[in-house]
Amino acid sequence: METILFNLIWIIPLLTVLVCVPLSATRTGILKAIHATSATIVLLIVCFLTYRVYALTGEPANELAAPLALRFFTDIPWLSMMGAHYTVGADGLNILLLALTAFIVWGGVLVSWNIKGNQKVFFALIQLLATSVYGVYMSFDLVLFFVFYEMEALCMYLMIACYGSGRRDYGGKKLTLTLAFGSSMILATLFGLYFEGGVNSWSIMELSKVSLPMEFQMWAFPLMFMGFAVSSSLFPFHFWSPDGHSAAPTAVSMLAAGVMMKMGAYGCLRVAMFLMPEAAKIWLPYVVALLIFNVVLGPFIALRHKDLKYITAYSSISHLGLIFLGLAALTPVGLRGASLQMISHGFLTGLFFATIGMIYERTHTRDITEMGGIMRKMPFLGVGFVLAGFAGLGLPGFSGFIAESTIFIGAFQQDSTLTRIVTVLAILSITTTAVYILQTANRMLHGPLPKKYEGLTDGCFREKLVIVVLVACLLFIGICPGWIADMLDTSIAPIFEKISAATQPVISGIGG
Amino acid sequence: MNLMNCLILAFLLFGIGVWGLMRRRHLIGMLISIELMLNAANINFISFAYFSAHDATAGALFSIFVIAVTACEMAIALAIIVTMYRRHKSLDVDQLRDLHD
Amino acid sequence: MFPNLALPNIQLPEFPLAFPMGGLDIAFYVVAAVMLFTAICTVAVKNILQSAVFLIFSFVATAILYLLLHAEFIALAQVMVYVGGVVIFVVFTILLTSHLGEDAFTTKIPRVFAAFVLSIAFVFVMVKCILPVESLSSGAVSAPEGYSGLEQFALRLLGYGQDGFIIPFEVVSVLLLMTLICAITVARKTKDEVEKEKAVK
Amino acid sequence: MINDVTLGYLIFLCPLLTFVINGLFVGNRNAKAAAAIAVTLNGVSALSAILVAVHYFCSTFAPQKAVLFEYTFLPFIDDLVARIGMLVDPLSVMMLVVVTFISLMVNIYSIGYMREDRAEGRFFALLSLFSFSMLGLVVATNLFQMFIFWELVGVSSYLLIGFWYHKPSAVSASKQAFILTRFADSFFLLGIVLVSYVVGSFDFSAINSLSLYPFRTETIDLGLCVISKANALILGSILIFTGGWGKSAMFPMHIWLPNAMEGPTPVSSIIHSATMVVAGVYLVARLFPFFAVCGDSLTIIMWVGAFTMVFAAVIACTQKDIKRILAYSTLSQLGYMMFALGACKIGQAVVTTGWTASTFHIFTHAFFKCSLFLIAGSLIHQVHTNDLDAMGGLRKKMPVTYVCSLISILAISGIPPFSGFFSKDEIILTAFQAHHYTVFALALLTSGLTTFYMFRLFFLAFHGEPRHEGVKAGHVHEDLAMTLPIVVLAVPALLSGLLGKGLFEKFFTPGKLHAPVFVKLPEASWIPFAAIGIAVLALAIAWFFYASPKAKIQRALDAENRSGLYKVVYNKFYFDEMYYTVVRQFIIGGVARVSRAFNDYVIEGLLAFSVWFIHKLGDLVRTAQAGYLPFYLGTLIVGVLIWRFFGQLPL
Repeated sequence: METILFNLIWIIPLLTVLVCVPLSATRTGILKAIHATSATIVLLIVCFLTYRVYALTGEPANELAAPLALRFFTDIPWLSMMGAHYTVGADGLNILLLALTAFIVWGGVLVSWNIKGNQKVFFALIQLLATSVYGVYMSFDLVLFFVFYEMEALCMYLMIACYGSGRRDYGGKKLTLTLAFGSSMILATLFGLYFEGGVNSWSIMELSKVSLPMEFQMWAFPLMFMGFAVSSSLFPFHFWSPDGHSAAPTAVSMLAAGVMMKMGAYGCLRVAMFLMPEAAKIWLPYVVALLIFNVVLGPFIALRHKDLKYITAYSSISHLGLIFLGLAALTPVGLRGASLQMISHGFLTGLFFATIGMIYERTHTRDITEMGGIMRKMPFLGVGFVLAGFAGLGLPGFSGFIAESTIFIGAFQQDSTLTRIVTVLAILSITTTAVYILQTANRMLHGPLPKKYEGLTDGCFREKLVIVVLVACLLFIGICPGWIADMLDTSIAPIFEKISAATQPVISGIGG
Repeated sequence: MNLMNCLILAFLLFGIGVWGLMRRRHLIGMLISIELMLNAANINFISFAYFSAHDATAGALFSIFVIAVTACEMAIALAIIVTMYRRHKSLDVDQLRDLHD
Repeated sequence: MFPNLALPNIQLPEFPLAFPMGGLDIAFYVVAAVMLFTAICTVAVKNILQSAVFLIFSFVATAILYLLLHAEFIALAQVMVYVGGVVIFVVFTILLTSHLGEDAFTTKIPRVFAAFVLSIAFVFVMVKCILPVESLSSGAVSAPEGYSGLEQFALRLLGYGQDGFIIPFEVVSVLLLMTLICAITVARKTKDEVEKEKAVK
Repeated sequence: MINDVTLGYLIFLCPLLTFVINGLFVGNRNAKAAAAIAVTLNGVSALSAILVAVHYFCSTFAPQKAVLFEYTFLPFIDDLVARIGMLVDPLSVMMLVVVTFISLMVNIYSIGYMREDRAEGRFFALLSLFSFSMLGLVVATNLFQMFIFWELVGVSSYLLIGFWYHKPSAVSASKQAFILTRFADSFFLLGIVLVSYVVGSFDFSAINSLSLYPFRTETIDLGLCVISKANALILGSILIFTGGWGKSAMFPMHIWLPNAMEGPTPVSSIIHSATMVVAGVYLVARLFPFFAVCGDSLTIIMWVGAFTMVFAAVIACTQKDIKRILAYSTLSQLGYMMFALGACKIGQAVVTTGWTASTFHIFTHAFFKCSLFLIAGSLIHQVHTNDLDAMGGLRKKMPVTYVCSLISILAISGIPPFSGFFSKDEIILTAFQAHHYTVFALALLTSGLTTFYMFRLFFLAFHGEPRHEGVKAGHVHEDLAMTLPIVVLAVPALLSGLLGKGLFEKFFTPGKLHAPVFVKLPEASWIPFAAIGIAVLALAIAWFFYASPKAKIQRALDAENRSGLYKVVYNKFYFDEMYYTVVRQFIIGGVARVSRAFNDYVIEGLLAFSVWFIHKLGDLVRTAQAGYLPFYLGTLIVGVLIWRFFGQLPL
């Protein structure tokens, strides 16, 4: 029963699109009702399944899925001539990411209520995007994984190019082409994995049992890691994200920054580091050097920008840099911190882009120098933005603090020189984050109110609901992080076991 | 006079045709070069028919067909050339190439 | 003092071409020389009209070569179709489009040279490929007398047995008809052009 | 049912509940209900705190530590577990009482002060969040919990200082306060990460019972250098102190505190007395055994404190804004507390008298400083300006306030038997006994300066002729809700020194020190008399300049026609300007601009280059596909040739 529900997660959005096909594009009321209902249903299913995974923690999982402890495991032969299967399952890590996706998709559907253009196609694309993201997080077969991974970039391009604002053509192209560049690197290594693995299987579990030759790993790991890192905007492949986000409509920004950018980091952890742990140990201490840009310079760049979406995009870049810091630490705490940051940053940036979209809908500008004092006219949206900002600068009580401190502590356990330097810089750069977030909030929300904004209204019930739910998620993770840490720890344990079993000892115990 | 002589002659003729096709910029000039090359092919047909074929008549007949098809090709090509000239006032291959994009 | 340079023992291949022994051979070489010379002139001269004229000579020489090969009917067809039809056609077209001038078509020396080198290399390679084939230089004639006579042609072209060519023949005739129609359609002035010309006048 | 643990929960949860109820539900809809909830719940909290304190100090258990409750918050590895708990020892119990009591007083006061404000509900909510955060900080059982609440204190101060967000000056002051403390906090966090890595635990019990000996031989790679773990711990202690450095607004990170006066006066009052700024001192006091082991950092602490003490006192002598004078006086008093902690180091030995004196001063200072700010708020409420120019002659109009302020000012000046005398005297004594004679002299000097500027304020505000139209016309009255807390606070301002001295000397020791403590302290019974003498002298000077019949008030208040030195001091040594220069020119205009230029030109440039390159490559291939017949033919031939020579063409 639960397995069927689990598979429904990606089927329901697809069915919704099909149901809406015969409806006329002018009947937007019914269309939106159907889409909102379907998003809510998926959200409820995912929440229920997340609870089930939490409740099942520690119980024996399906033996077919060893070494991973997967729940709701489904394995059906699919493309038999190339050994690809339809393999899906859930462990603590991906069910939480699925929950994050469900929340963001739900919020995305609600915030794009008044989107201009063909609403029928827009909502259909959102559902397709949701399908692909769910699929990426669910699948444990590399072919399935890659199919969903590619589908997502395509939907993203259509949505940005057709419904975006500003330089939408440029932004959409930049985003899609850069992601396609990353995908090509991934595809090359996927084939390498298949043939080097030699078990006629694309399953992550099967491939993890094979020990891949070192020569292969040495070139394949950086290629695959960078390929995934492109979509998580690791320096020097971060350039697509500011332009892409600023051109995208609100819901797409939310999905892109909140969910899609995590897919890269998820792939790095789940595929690259899990399947090629030896190379990971050799390469990752050098990858850390790239983070100096992401984590240290990213906030400074955000400081110089005036466009809200650019600021948020650069803040995303710096926050995603922290994910990689956690991954590169190669310690259980660091990996857990990275996963926590994926989830936390998803909610946080979703909230950020949601409030920005709502404010933009009213002010018709995203330039913070033109705004001011709108806190008085829209206290609710203003508070939502400030809370998102506080979560972003790592205020205790919100999930950002939990994730960041876990990453810092985890990364400090790694005893390599470069990692230490970057960790120290990352800790010190929390000030810069505070500077740009406060500067933005102050310019936009505080101070005297310009005349032209006298007639602004506060958020309606629908918008308030989105903000409240996202803030509640942030607070929930921030105040009781223990359960989420448990879930993540159990699902990270096999990955870390594989890494620590790899030949070179990198980890030093704490306290010497 | 043997088959080898004829073949070498045909190759030389064909080579001259190739040279002309590459060096000409005039469309009609290029057509003329193509004619030369077809002619070389025809020589091959006849000489093989004469010297070594089992069915000599068939080889010779083929050259008749080649001549016929060549005539057709020339007719169409020249018609196109006339139209092109009328539209673009040019028969320069380089210029026409620039025109089409 | 100097190292002994061991010269490679090069064995020159036996030259397989028939030397001019009899009158037929002499005639062949003369015809070939004329044909090649006129062909080169066709390609090399600047004036396109001259080029067409040289083409006529080249075709005529080819026809003579056909005669040497006992293919009288084909030689006739060659002269009639090529010299009488195609080249005249070409000349007409040249005259129709004549006022373009010659300077417009001058090609740069490197291009001419590159084309020359490429074609030489091509011919060299092809010739080098067939030279070792000894059966090509036997000189024995296998064709029966009158193999390309009218009678033979008529029987084969219109025969619809196992070795009849009736179907290709009919196809070619249809092709000729289509060519006729196509040529007219393509070269015909469109309405717009007619109006344009009227407007110009 | 009602035991210490339940009371402990009550202390915590009442302010949190106030925040939640007022912030989410009552809010701005019903200001009276919000105020009632805030006062009631904070009253419950204060009452519980006092009950816990009485019970604790009256029991035989007293000077020991106890953990009332503790929850696992986030486990990392092994012993590295973040917990949320409630630690009870003399220091935290004292702070609980101070924080809840002051918070209650400020809440009551705010009923009157914020009566006309539109967002009263929000104010009460944030005020309670502030005291909740501070309570969480003082009862922290480990560094991680302390950091959590430390940050919450920072953010609630940000929200409160910028409470009037339509005022640009308030907004920028709140931003400055948050950013500067955040800057210090980043070092604090680094210190926490470093120390917890070396020690393997966040718990104060583990960190405070540390000895450096086991760490002498092991080394740690800090990226730029490899040092022994013992040195890493010393570095960590300095980094942790940096957090307190910023939070307690020590020089040169002091500038946010005077600027924070842009917030409503009750906020200033609570920041200066009980919540925000003492957190830094509290941090050092809490980790004192650790600092004592890492002896070198104590020296830094002492000098930072001593310098701030004198520096702020000098500036305070020239200011005209009544709240700024008080702000600089707070800085100066914090300097006292900080250097008292640092001055415990004598050579390699560490004594604990300074620790006792410092915590004692936190205690007494909280009452009289809170009272002083509330009085300032009352004055401002009457004359609608912060400026001393507009005050004067308020003695007769506000007699109760006058008496209370006299008590508080005598307390801060260190005149016996008022509370400040006892704590300050002990601090000065510590400096002398620890052979830090320079600091001792500075402390005496500052004591005189304190008396001078406080009485300057007192005389200019209350004595002389009224300089404000409203005061002249008699539109001045004393509000009950605002006067009541002042009167209530005057009692501890008067008595807390006398009564507290015994308590502190009996119970207040920082815990087991690993450093050698056996030192013979020199006798110095003359010091109190010297301090009193200096204070009285300063009082007389202040009286002569500002209150005597010959005093030229106008001349004293004139800021324009002054000597250069005075102007430098009046402009606070131009530190605000320096801060803005650094932030605007160096950070935003320099580093940020360079990073953006790097991104926009180098990275985007490389991207543009690769795009251009691929386009050109495309053009190249396109030429081959452009219907250029000779090229096709040539390529064909070349292909055949290549095939012939390198491939397997069967020819």
